[in-house]
Amino acid sequence: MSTTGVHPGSALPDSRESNYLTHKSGLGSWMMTLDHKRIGVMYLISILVAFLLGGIFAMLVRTEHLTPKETIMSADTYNQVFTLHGAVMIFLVIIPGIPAAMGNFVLPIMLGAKDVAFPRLNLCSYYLYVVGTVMALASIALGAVDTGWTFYTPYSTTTNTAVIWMVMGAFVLGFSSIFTGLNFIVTIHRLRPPGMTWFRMPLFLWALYATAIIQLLATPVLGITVVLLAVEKAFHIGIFDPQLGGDPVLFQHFFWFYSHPAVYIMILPAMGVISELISVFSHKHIFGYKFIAYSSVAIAILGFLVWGHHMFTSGQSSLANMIFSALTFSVSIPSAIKVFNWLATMFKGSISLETPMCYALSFIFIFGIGGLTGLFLGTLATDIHLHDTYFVVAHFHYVMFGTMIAFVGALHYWWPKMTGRMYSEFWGRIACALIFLGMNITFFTQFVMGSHGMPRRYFNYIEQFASYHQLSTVGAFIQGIGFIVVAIYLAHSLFRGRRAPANPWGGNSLEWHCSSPPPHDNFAVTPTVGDCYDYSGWQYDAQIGGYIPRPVGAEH
Amino acid sequence: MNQHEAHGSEHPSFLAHHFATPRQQFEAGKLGMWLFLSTEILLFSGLFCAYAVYRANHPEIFVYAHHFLDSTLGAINTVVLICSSFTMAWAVRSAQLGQKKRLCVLLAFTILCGFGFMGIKFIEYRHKWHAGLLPGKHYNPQAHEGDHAPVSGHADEAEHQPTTTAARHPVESAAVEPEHQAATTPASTPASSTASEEHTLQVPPTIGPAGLAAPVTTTADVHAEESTDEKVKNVQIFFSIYFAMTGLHGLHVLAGMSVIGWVLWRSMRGEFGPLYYTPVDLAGLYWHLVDLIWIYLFPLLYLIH
Amino acid sequence: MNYWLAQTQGDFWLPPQASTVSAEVDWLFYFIYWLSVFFFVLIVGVMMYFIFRYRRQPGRRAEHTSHHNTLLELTWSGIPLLLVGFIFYTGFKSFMHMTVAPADAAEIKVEGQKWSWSFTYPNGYVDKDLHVPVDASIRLLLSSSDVIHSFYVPAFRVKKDAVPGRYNKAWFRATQPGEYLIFCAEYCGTQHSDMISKCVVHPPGEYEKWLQDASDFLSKMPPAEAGEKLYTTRGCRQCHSVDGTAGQGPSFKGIFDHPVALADGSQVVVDENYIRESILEPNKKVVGGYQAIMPTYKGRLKDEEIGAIIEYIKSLK
Amino acid sequence: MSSPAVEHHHSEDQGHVVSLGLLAGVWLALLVLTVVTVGAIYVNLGKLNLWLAMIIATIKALLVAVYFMHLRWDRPFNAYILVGSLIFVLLFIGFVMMDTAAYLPEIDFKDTLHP
Repeated sequence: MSTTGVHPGSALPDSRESNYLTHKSGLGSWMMTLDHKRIGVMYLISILVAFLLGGIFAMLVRTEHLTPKETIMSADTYNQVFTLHGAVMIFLVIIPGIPAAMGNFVLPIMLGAKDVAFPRLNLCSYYLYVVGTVMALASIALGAVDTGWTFYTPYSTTTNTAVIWMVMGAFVLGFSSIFTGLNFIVTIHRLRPPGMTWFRMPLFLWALYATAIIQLLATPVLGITVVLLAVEKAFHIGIFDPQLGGDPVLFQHFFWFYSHPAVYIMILPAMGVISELISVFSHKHIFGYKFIAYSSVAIAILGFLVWGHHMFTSGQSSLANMIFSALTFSVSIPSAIKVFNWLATMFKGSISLETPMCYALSFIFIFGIGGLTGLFLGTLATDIHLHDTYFVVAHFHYVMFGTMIAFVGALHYWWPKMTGRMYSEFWGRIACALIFLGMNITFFTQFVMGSHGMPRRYFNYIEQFASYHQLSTVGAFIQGIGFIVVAIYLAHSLFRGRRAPANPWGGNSLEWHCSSPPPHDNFAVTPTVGDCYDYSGWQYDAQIGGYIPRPVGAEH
Repeated sequence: MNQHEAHGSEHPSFLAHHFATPRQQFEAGKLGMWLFLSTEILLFSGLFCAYAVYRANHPEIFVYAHHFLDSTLGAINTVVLICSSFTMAWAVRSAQLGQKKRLCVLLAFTILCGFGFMGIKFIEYRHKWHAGLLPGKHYNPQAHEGDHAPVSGHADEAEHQPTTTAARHPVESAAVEPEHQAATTPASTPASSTASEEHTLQVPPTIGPAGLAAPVTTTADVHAEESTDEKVKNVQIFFSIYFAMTGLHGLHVLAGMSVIGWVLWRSMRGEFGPLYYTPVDLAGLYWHLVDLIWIYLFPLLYLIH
Repeated sequence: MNYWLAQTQGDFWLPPQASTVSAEVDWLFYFIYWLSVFFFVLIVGVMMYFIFRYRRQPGRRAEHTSHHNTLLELTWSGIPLLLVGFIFYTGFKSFMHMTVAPADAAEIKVEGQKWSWSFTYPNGYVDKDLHVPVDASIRLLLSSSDVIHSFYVPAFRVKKDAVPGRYNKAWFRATQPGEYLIFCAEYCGTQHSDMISKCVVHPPGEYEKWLQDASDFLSKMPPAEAGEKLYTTRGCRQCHSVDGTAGQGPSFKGIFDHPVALADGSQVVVDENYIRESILEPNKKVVGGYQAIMPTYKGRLKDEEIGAIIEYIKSLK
Repeated sequence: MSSPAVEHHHSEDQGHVVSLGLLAGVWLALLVLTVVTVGAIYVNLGKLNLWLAMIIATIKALLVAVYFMHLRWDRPFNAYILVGSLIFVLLFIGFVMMDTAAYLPEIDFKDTLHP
C-alpha cells in the first residue's frame, strides 16, 4: 500500500519540446497517425462538433415547445429535429464520448502500455466513425428522418424519408464502436506491464472493460437489425411487416437487445470516471475497490437481460413482462453499490471542490434522481401509466445527461494532460453550476408533466402543460449558456492557459506519472505499478501549482 | 518490456513497436480475432433468432417451403466448405513449418473452394429468381417464366434486385434455361422451364427415395395464390429468411476469400515462416467460422422434416 | 378543451383517479416516490455533509480508513434488494389486475389509424370517440390498420399499444362520469400529437340511450353529414383527402362528375355507380398513378352507408 | 489445457503444430457426419429430427473449433469467448422465443377474424 507507483524522478521529464502534440507536425501526421493519444484527440474534436449539433437540435425542440401550437417549425420538421437530436446524441456523442475520446487517450497510459493493441484498427475505427457520421447526417439533405431514434417498424419502413441512410450510418458507427471495444479488451488483456495485475487497474479501466464487453456482444445485433430494416424498407422482405406475415414486436426485441445494453455502454464509463474523480479529489483511497469493479461487470452482464422493460405496453406477453421486470430490478443493486461506495470514499477525506469534482458531485445528484426514477419504470403497474410520457424522457435524460456531466468532468480532469494547459477554475465552477441548474430545471419539470400524462414526441400539446414546457425551455437555455461558457474558457486556455504541471490534481494513476502533455510513446521506461489510489507519495507544490513526488523519507 | 528495449536491434520487422515479444503480438492478434468472431456470431444470431421465432410459430411454412430448396446442392456446398476448411487448417500447419510452396497451393485451393461454393450458390439463387421464389413482397411463384437471371452471382445482388425492375424477355431466357439446368441440377428437376407450367408449380423433389418428398403439385391461381398453397400462408417469410441468412453468409465467404487472397499474396512474397504466420492463422480462424455457420445453416434451411 | 372535465383535482404528481385500478397504481407510485425521496435525501444529505465536514483545509489531511468492509457492502446491497423485491411483487400484482379483464366485461374494438381512433361497439356501430357507462367493465380489443399507435387514458392509468396484425387487449372500469382525453402514446407521424379522442363516461342509464341515438345517425342526420361521419370513422380519411392533396389514394375534392384516367389508360366519369363499385371492388378500376391497395368494403358497409358516403363526396365541390 | 506439454516448448513463438494425420482425420469425420446429417432426415423421429440435426451440427462445429481452430492448444480464454458469446446468443433467442410463443394467440386471433 505504501509504495508509490513509480519511483520519483524517472517519470517526470520535461517534455515541452517533445510530446505527442509536437512529435510530428502537419495535417498528414494527424490524419494517418497511429498514436492512440492523437486518435483520442481527433475523436474528441469530432464528438464535440457532434455535441454542438445535437445541442442545437435540442434547443430547437425546446424552443418549439414555448407555445402549445406551432412556434418556429412545422410538425414534420419537429419530428425530424427530435429524431436527429436523439440519433446524434446517442450514436455520435454519448456512446463514443467517454470510451472513444477519453478512453483512447488515457487507457494505454493508465495501463502503462505504449499504445492500444491494434493501432491501425483504432485509426480505422475513427474513420468508420467519420463515415458513419457523414452517412447519418447526409440523411438530413436526402430527405431527413422522422422515425425517432428507435426506428420502430412499421412506421420506419413506410415513412417516406431517408431512413436507410440513417440506419446504415448507425451500422457503420456500430462497427466503429465494436472495434474500439475489441481494442480495449485486447489491450487490457495483453499489454499490461509487469505488476499491473487486474486488481491494480484503475476503476476507469474496469469500467471500460465492462463497456467493451457490451460493445462487442450487443452492437452486432444492432447491426443485423438495421440491415434487416434497410432491406425491409428497400425490398419489402417482410420480416417485420405484418402485411407480409412479419411481426413488428419482433423488431422491438431486436432493437432493444442492443439499445438497452447500449444504455450501459453510455453510463458505465461515466461511473468509471466518477470513481477516479471522487477518490482523487477526496485525496483518499477508493472504498470498496473490488465491489465497484465487480459491479461494473455485473451491470454489463445483467444489462443484457432486461431489454423487455421497454416493451411492457407493446403487446409483449405477461410472462415476459414479469421476467423482464424482475430482472430489471437486479441492475439497480450494483448501481446502488457504486453510489454508496463513492460516499464512503469521501468519508474522512480531504475534499477539494475543483471543477472536475464539481462535476462528479453533480453526477451523484443527477444519477441519484435518474436511478431512483428508474424504479417507477421498472415496476409494471406504474410503468403502464408512465411509459412513453415525458416521465420517461426526463428519466433517461437524467441518466444520459449524467453521462454528459461525467464526460465534461473527465474532459476537465484530463484537459491539462491532453493539452498541457490549465483552464480558469473560476469560470469552470460557474459553468458547472449553470449546467447543473439548467439541467435540473429542464428535466425535473418534465417528470411532473410526464406523470400527469403528457406523451412524448408531441408537436402540439394541450394548454395545461404550457407552463411546464416553458419552464423546461428556460432551463434548456441556461444549460446552453453553461456549455457556451465552457467552450469559451477551454478555447481560451488552449492559447493563454497556464502551463499544466504533470500532476495538477494529485492523482496517482499512471497518466499522472508522465509529463503533460505525454511524450510520444508514453513511457521512456516501462513503469512499475503500485496502488493507483494511494496518494501518500505526492505533495503539493505551490510554485508549479501541482503535485510533486514526496521526497523519500519525508513524513506525511 | 524493459529487457527487450535494451536490445532494440533485435526487434524483428514484423513486430510492432508497442509489443515486447512476438509471442505477445501473436496472442494479442489471436485474442482480437476471437473477439471479432464473437461479434460475428452475434451478428448472425439476429437471423437465427428470426429463423427460430418463425419456425417455432409457423412450422408449416418451413416444411412446405423447404421443398423448393435443392438439398443436393446444399450438401455439395457443405462438402466444399468442409474441404476448404481442411486445406485452410493444413495451410496454417504449412506456414508454421515454413513450407512456402505448399502453403501457397493450399491457400489457392481454399480460394478455389470459395469460388465453387459461390458458384453453386449462384445457381441456386438463379433458379429461385426464375421461379419467383423471392423474399417478402416479391414472392410470386408464378413469375418463373422468363425473368432475367440476375446479372451477377453475388449473394446480395440477387437478393436486392426487385423483380419489378427486371424486364421480361422470354426469348432470351429460354436460351439460358436449359443450359443452367443441365449444368447444375443433375439430381433434381426444378420446375422452371416448360411452358405448360405457366400456372402449375411443381415442387422439385429432394434427393433420395420418393417417399420423402412426394412432389406437391399446386395449381397456383394468379389472384388468390394463398388459398391454393394448401392453406400455407406467408411462405414468403421463409424466403426472406433464406435469402437473408445465405446472403449474409455468402458475403462472409466473399470477404473470407478476399482475406485469404491477400494472405496468399503475402505468402508468395515469402513473408511467413515459423516465426511469423499470424495473418495465416487469423484468416484461417475467420474462414473456419464461416464454415461453422454453414454447418448450422445447411440442416436448418435444407433438411427440414 | 378542458383536460379533466370530470374532476379537476388530481395532485402535484398525478392526474385524477377515474378508474378502479387508479388508486392501486397511485399507491404504488407514492410508495416508490417516498422511498426514493428518502434515499435521495440520504445520499445527497450525506454527500453535502461530507463536502462541508471534510473540506480541504490547510493542515488537515485525509484520514486513513479501511478500504473495504464486506459487511457494509452486503448491507447496502441487501436492503435495496429486499425493497426492490417488494416493489416488483406489488407492481406485478397490480399489473395482473390491470391486465386480466373480469369475465363480464363488454367488448369494444379499437382501431388506430393515422391519425384517429375508431371504436366499434358491440352492436356494430363505429364512432370516433369512446363512450362507456360508469361502473362497468370494458374490454378493449386494440389493433391498427397502419403503424403502431398506443391507446392511453391518463385518468384511467391504462395504456396499450395498437399493433397492426394482431389484437392487444386492455380493460378498465371507469368510476367517475365525465369526459377524459385519449392520447396516442406511440409516435406515429405528422399528426401524432393531434390524435386525441374523448372518452365519455356516461352516468348510469345514459349510455344505452346514447348508443341507440348514435347508431341511428343514418336516419337522423342529413345524408352528406352522415357520409362525413362515415368518412372519418371507417378509414376513408387515411388515404383520401378532402382538400385536394393526393394521399395513398385520390382526393375526394371536386372528383364527383369529373372524368378520371384509369391505370389501364381508359377513362371513367366518377358517378354514383363508379363510387359504389370502387367501394365494393376497389381494385377493378384503379385511378392512374395509384396502387391497387384498397381493401374491399363488401360486407363491411351497408347500402345506406354507401349512399351517405356518395352524398358526402358529391358535397365536396 | 490437456495438451501434451511437450508440444509447447517446441518453440516459444511458434504455437502448436497440428499433425497432418489429425487434420485429415477431422476432415473425414466431418464428411461422414455430413452424410449422417443428410441420412438422418430419412428416419422419421418427429420433432426429434430437428434436435438430432442440431446435435450432429454441434459435434461438427466442435470438431472444427477444437482442432481446425486450435482451441485445444490455445489459451482457455479464447474458448471462453466462444462459449460466452454462444450463451448470449441463447439468451437472446431464448427470451425472444419465449415471448413470441406466448403472444402468438393474439396474432392468430386476428388472423381468424380477418383471414
